Amino acid sequence: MMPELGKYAGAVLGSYAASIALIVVIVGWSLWRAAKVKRALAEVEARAATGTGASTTTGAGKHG
Amino acid sequence: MDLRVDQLAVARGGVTVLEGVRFALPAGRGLVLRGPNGIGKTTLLRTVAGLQPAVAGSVSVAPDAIAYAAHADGLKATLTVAENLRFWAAVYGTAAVEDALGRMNLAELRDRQAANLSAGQKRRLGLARLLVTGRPIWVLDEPTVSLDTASVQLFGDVVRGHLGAGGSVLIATHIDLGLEADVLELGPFKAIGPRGGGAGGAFDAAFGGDFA
Amino acid sequence: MDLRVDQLAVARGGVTVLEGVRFALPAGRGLVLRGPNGIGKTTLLRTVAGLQPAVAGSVSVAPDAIAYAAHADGLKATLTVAENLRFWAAVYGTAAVEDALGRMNLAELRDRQAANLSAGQKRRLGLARLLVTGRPIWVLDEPTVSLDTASVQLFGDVVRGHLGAGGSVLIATHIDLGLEADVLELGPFKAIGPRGGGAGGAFDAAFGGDFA
Amino acid sequence: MSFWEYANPQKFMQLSRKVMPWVAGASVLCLVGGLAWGFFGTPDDYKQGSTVKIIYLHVPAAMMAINAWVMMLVTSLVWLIRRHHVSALAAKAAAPVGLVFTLIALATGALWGQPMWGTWWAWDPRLTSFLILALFYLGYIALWQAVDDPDTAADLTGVLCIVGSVFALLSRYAVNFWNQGLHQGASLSLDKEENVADVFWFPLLVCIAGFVLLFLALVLLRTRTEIRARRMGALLARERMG
Amino acid sequence: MIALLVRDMRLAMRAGGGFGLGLAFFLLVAVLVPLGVGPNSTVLALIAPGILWVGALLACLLSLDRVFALDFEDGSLDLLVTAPIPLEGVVAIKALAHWTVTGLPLTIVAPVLGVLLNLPVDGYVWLVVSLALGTPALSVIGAFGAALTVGLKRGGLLLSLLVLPLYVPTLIFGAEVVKRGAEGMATGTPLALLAAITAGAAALLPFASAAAIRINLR
Amino acid sequence: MIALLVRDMRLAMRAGGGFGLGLAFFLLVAVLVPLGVGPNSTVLALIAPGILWVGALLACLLSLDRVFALDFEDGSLDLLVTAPIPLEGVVAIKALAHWTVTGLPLTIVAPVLGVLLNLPVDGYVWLVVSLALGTPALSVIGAFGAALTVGLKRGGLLLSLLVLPLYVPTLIFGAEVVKRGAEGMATGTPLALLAAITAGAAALLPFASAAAIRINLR
Ligand code: HEM
Ligand SMILES: Nc1ncnc2c1ncn2[C@@H]1O[C@H](COP(=O)(O)OP(=O)(O)OP(=O)(O)O)[C@@H](O)[C@H]1O
Ligand SMILES: Nc1ncnc2c1ncn2[C@@H]1O[C@H](COP(=O)(O)OP(=O)(O)OP(=O)(O)O)[C@@H](O)[C@H]1O
Ligand SMILES: [Mg+2]
Ligand SMILES: [Mg+2]
Repeated sequence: MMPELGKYAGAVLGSYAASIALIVVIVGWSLWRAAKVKRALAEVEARAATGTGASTTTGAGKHG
Repeated sequence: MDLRVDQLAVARGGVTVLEGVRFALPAGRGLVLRGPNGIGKTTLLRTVAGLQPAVAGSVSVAPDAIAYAAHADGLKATLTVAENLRFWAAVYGTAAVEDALGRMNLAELRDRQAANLSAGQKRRLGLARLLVTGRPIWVLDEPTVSLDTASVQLFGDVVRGHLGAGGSVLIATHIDLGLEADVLELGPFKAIGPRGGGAGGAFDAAFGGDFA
Repeated sequence: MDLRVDQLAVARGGVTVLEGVRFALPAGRGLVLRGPNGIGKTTLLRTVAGLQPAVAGSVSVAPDAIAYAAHADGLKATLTVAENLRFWAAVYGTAAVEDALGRMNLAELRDRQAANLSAGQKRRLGLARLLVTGRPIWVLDEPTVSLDTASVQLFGDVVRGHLGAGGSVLIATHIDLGLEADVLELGPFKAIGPRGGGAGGAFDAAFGGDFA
Repeated sequence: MSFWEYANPQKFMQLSRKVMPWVAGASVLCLVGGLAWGFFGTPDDYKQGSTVKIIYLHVPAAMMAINAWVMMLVTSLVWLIRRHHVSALAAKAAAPVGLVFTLIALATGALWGQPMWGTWWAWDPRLTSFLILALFYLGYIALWQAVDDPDTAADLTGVLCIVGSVFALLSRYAVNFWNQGLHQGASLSLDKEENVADVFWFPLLVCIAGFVLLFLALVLLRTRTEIRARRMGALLARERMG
Repeated sequence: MIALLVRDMRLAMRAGGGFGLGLAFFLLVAVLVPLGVGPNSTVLALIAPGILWVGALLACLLSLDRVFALDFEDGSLDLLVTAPIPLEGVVAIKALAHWTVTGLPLTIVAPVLGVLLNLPVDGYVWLVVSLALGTPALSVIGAFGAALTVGLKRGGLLLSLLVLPLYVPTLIFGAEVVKRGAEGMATGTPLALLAAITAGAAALLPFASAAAIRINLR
Repeated sequence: MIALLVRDMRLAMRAGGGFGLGLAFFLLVAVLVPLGVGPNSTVLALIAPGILWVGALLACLLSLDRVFALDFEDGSLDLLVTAPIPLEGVVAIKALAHWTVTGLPLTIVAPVLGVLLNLPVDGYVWLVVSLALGTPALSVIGAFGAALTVGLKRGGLLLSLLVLPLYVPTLIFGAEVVKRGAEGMATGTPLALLAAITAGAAALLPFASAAAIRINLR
């Protein structure tokens, strides 16, 4: 199954490993931030809708 | 806990600006310094706070008793209000941050970066620092600059609270704070220089006399 | 030469702080803006001076009519008093340096470096800049900070002179300058936001509504 | 019904919600299929041996690194001219993706260079200009991060992107002038004669499609996030205002 | 406008920020590199053109954050924007002032540093010519970077990061002129390209810089 | 004291002035030098140790004026002097904070830049070791220079001029370690001297710096 890579195995496998790792990082980070921001926004929208405003919140530093 | 200033002469830029200043500030009392722009209030306060040496005379005060607040607030623009205060609280080894925020009406702004405050809000934060020092003698240079009437009132209350708790305060200001404090006019202490009969400085002692 | 502000909304840090502000300032008149710290005086004045765009409403004024003086004086510490003023005189193409020095009581300090001025002297120099602009409408943000009573008086005279010569002046201040000027309280114009029935900004036009 | 309608955040959110899963699915298919085909299903090159398999990562990543910058240039222009918020946010969303592609190209290139040229790094023009491109990406991202006000940030980064593009082109030219280099010339052209052999060519095409789709999916996802963050920032500011 | 030029130059003299700092830094690089690299004169001669140009470039970069930041901090920039001179003019003048206190003195002292680095005799003329032609571009591009970052909290870092890649073409052509000159080869092409970059940057970038300042101030 | 360290590092992060600036500048030098000098890898390998050390040194130098100047300008330094912590401690902590945001990251990324400059394989370990041992000295000496010039009008220029000669021994021994290491020679002597400089500077200079600050403030 595994192809014979010969003396270049290190370079080839290294390339695939490095690239896949970088792709996983950017995809994972994007998904994580998407989920985080979506949740935080839902919270803020809910609060805005029920009209509990400034006085109850100290969580101003949360976004971003 | 007294602050006692005797025959003090102070200089800025090598020029003696005030001389013969004397006053005593016992615990629980306030003293307001008055005088026109440029008479030397800032110079005097810096000397009292130990930031510059006196030309003549003496300042006697217990070590580590003075908290000094200058024209500049020493705020870090990128730290939040609470972080700025927490730093000073840690330096002075106190834990009065929440109390200070509450008393200077900064609780709502606690997570705002100092850069995003209005001029008056910055000044309130600068003054809140005094409360976290836990020091008995406050030396304040025009503390109410940029403050609105309500904030001046607020600050007046804070100072009264401090006096009531046995602290004392030395203030240079151009406006009326509504405090029951003694007033010292600095006009009469304006330096007249050795030629006019006033005190000379170290310079005169070493270099004085006629050079033919 | 009139300044006319209509239904103006101004924002700082992306938040609308004042809205629906309207006033007119005819030649020869003064208008004092009042309001507590943080209401948005500085923001309003910057908008009027053209330094930031309005969220809504309009500021109508002849081009190049406004001279703006902010919290910061724009002084160069290493230039002398006279050099600082001469620079601005050259920029505005006027030659009123001597006159300005005289009227702001700076003649004696003319060759002193700005770094060596006291707080109040610096402020006087900052205000002297207004006199060399030759502009008819002055927009001033807390001009009397750090000034002693005599200097406040002096400045009041200068403003009265400017009004008498057909100029006009818009001032945000917490203290009383002794001018016969109209007063505009900014409290009622505090922004309530679109939810409270106030005006939205460009943001609401683009991002308002529901996101699935 | 104009194209610009999708520049409205709400419209964009609705559309992107429907489109995104399909794009993401297709990109996974193409990437996994193309890379597997390339890795397991192609022979070694007579000259380069098994290292030729690196081409399936290196070339698509290098292409997309450049294309991402071009896309940012276009969206920045749209923002500066027509002031559509989505456009600016899409540029912001694309930059880190472009940077990652640049890093992939650099890393695979370095790993490839060791067996082929006997060195990890050589100051070859193409390599050098990629390093400079990475610096452009870093600067662009850092500028977005440094500015608090979102509209100001969008304006400033837009200006930077335009000026930067001009200088990036100039640098490319200058670097060529400076050193002739070791790197392969372009071998992917429409002229089939010059292309690599078909065995390498077809899986490579699938991989390129995979990278393009991955880029699109990531930009859609990240733009949605940016729009949400922007709305949340405004709501919070309003709360604070009372 | 002339008043602005005079003021900026006077400030630079008094504060030592421009004039001295740039020169000192340039000298510093020229002294440190032989100390670090070792005294081998063939190696030094080889790298002299490049090091001198890199030194000049760093010296420019260093003094950049003063172009607008000081005026921003003390409020002068607000006042300048509302003054009756076009902001594009202000930017151009400030870039000119920056060049006069940085690029120009650098160009003048460069031959002296060439001696320190064993630059071949034929290189001196080309060193001066290339710096004279190239450093104005450094100032103009730098002013653009400074305009982008004025008032930003990460000013210092960002500025280097933004400006560095923009400097690459100038550096390459500049160093190439000196290298070719030192080896007695023709320098026409890189010199023409250097001049073209300077001319193009000086003509167009002030508009971008003025736009950036307006955006930053609001 | 810990509060001060935390604050200084937080400020450096938020303001990007420290962390990023140093690294960006170091990277910048490593990219620019080959662009100026030319792509010849033998020449680059020869000069790599020297250039890397000079780059590290310049990156340190660059961020020095922030050590005390920012605190001086906004009045914090006055307040720190009147606070109940010894000024010597403040100085030492500030040097430590400077090293943590400048010297330490520099040391960590140095090998990557070594690749760009074709540093011979044997040199990498010695590059990291010499930087780890030597950069603390750069921070402590730099803090002394910053203390001498705080509040002076020509601060920036003076600082470079004062600090540069003080840096010379560190630079020479540091670069020597890497050069010998890269050529497979013994590195004991320069390494010991480097360590001695760091230890001596860290033990004694804070006292001199604190005295300088007291003098400058009055
Ligand atoms: C860090 C090092 C490298 C970088 C940054 C780099 C960058 C690039 C770029 C920008 C392309 C053009 C992609 C396109 O637009 O079509 C490319 C293509 C290519 N590179 Fe590299 N490269 C590097 C090292 C290498 C090495 C060491 C090799 C092999 C010896 C190599 C082999 C190729 C091949 C075969 C192509 C396809 C040629 C083409 O179709 O254009 N690269 N590389
Ligand atoms: N280098 C110098 N040479 C001569 N006089 C100087 C020098 N530096 C400052 N001065 C003067 O010293 C005096 C004292 O200044 P100081 O700041 O103490 O005044 P102040 O009473 O605090 O004034 P203000 O109310 O305006 O703050 C001022 O008149 C100032 O002009
Ligand atoms: N980034 C930000 N986000 C939210 N609010 C902000 C931001 N930056 C500033 N503000 C607020 O904007 C308001 C307007 O400030 P401004 O400086 O205009 O007040 P001001 O009326 O001039 O006050 P002062 O009398 O204290 O000078 C303040 O309440 C300030 O806290
Ligand atoms: Mg004073
Ligand atoms: Mg204000």
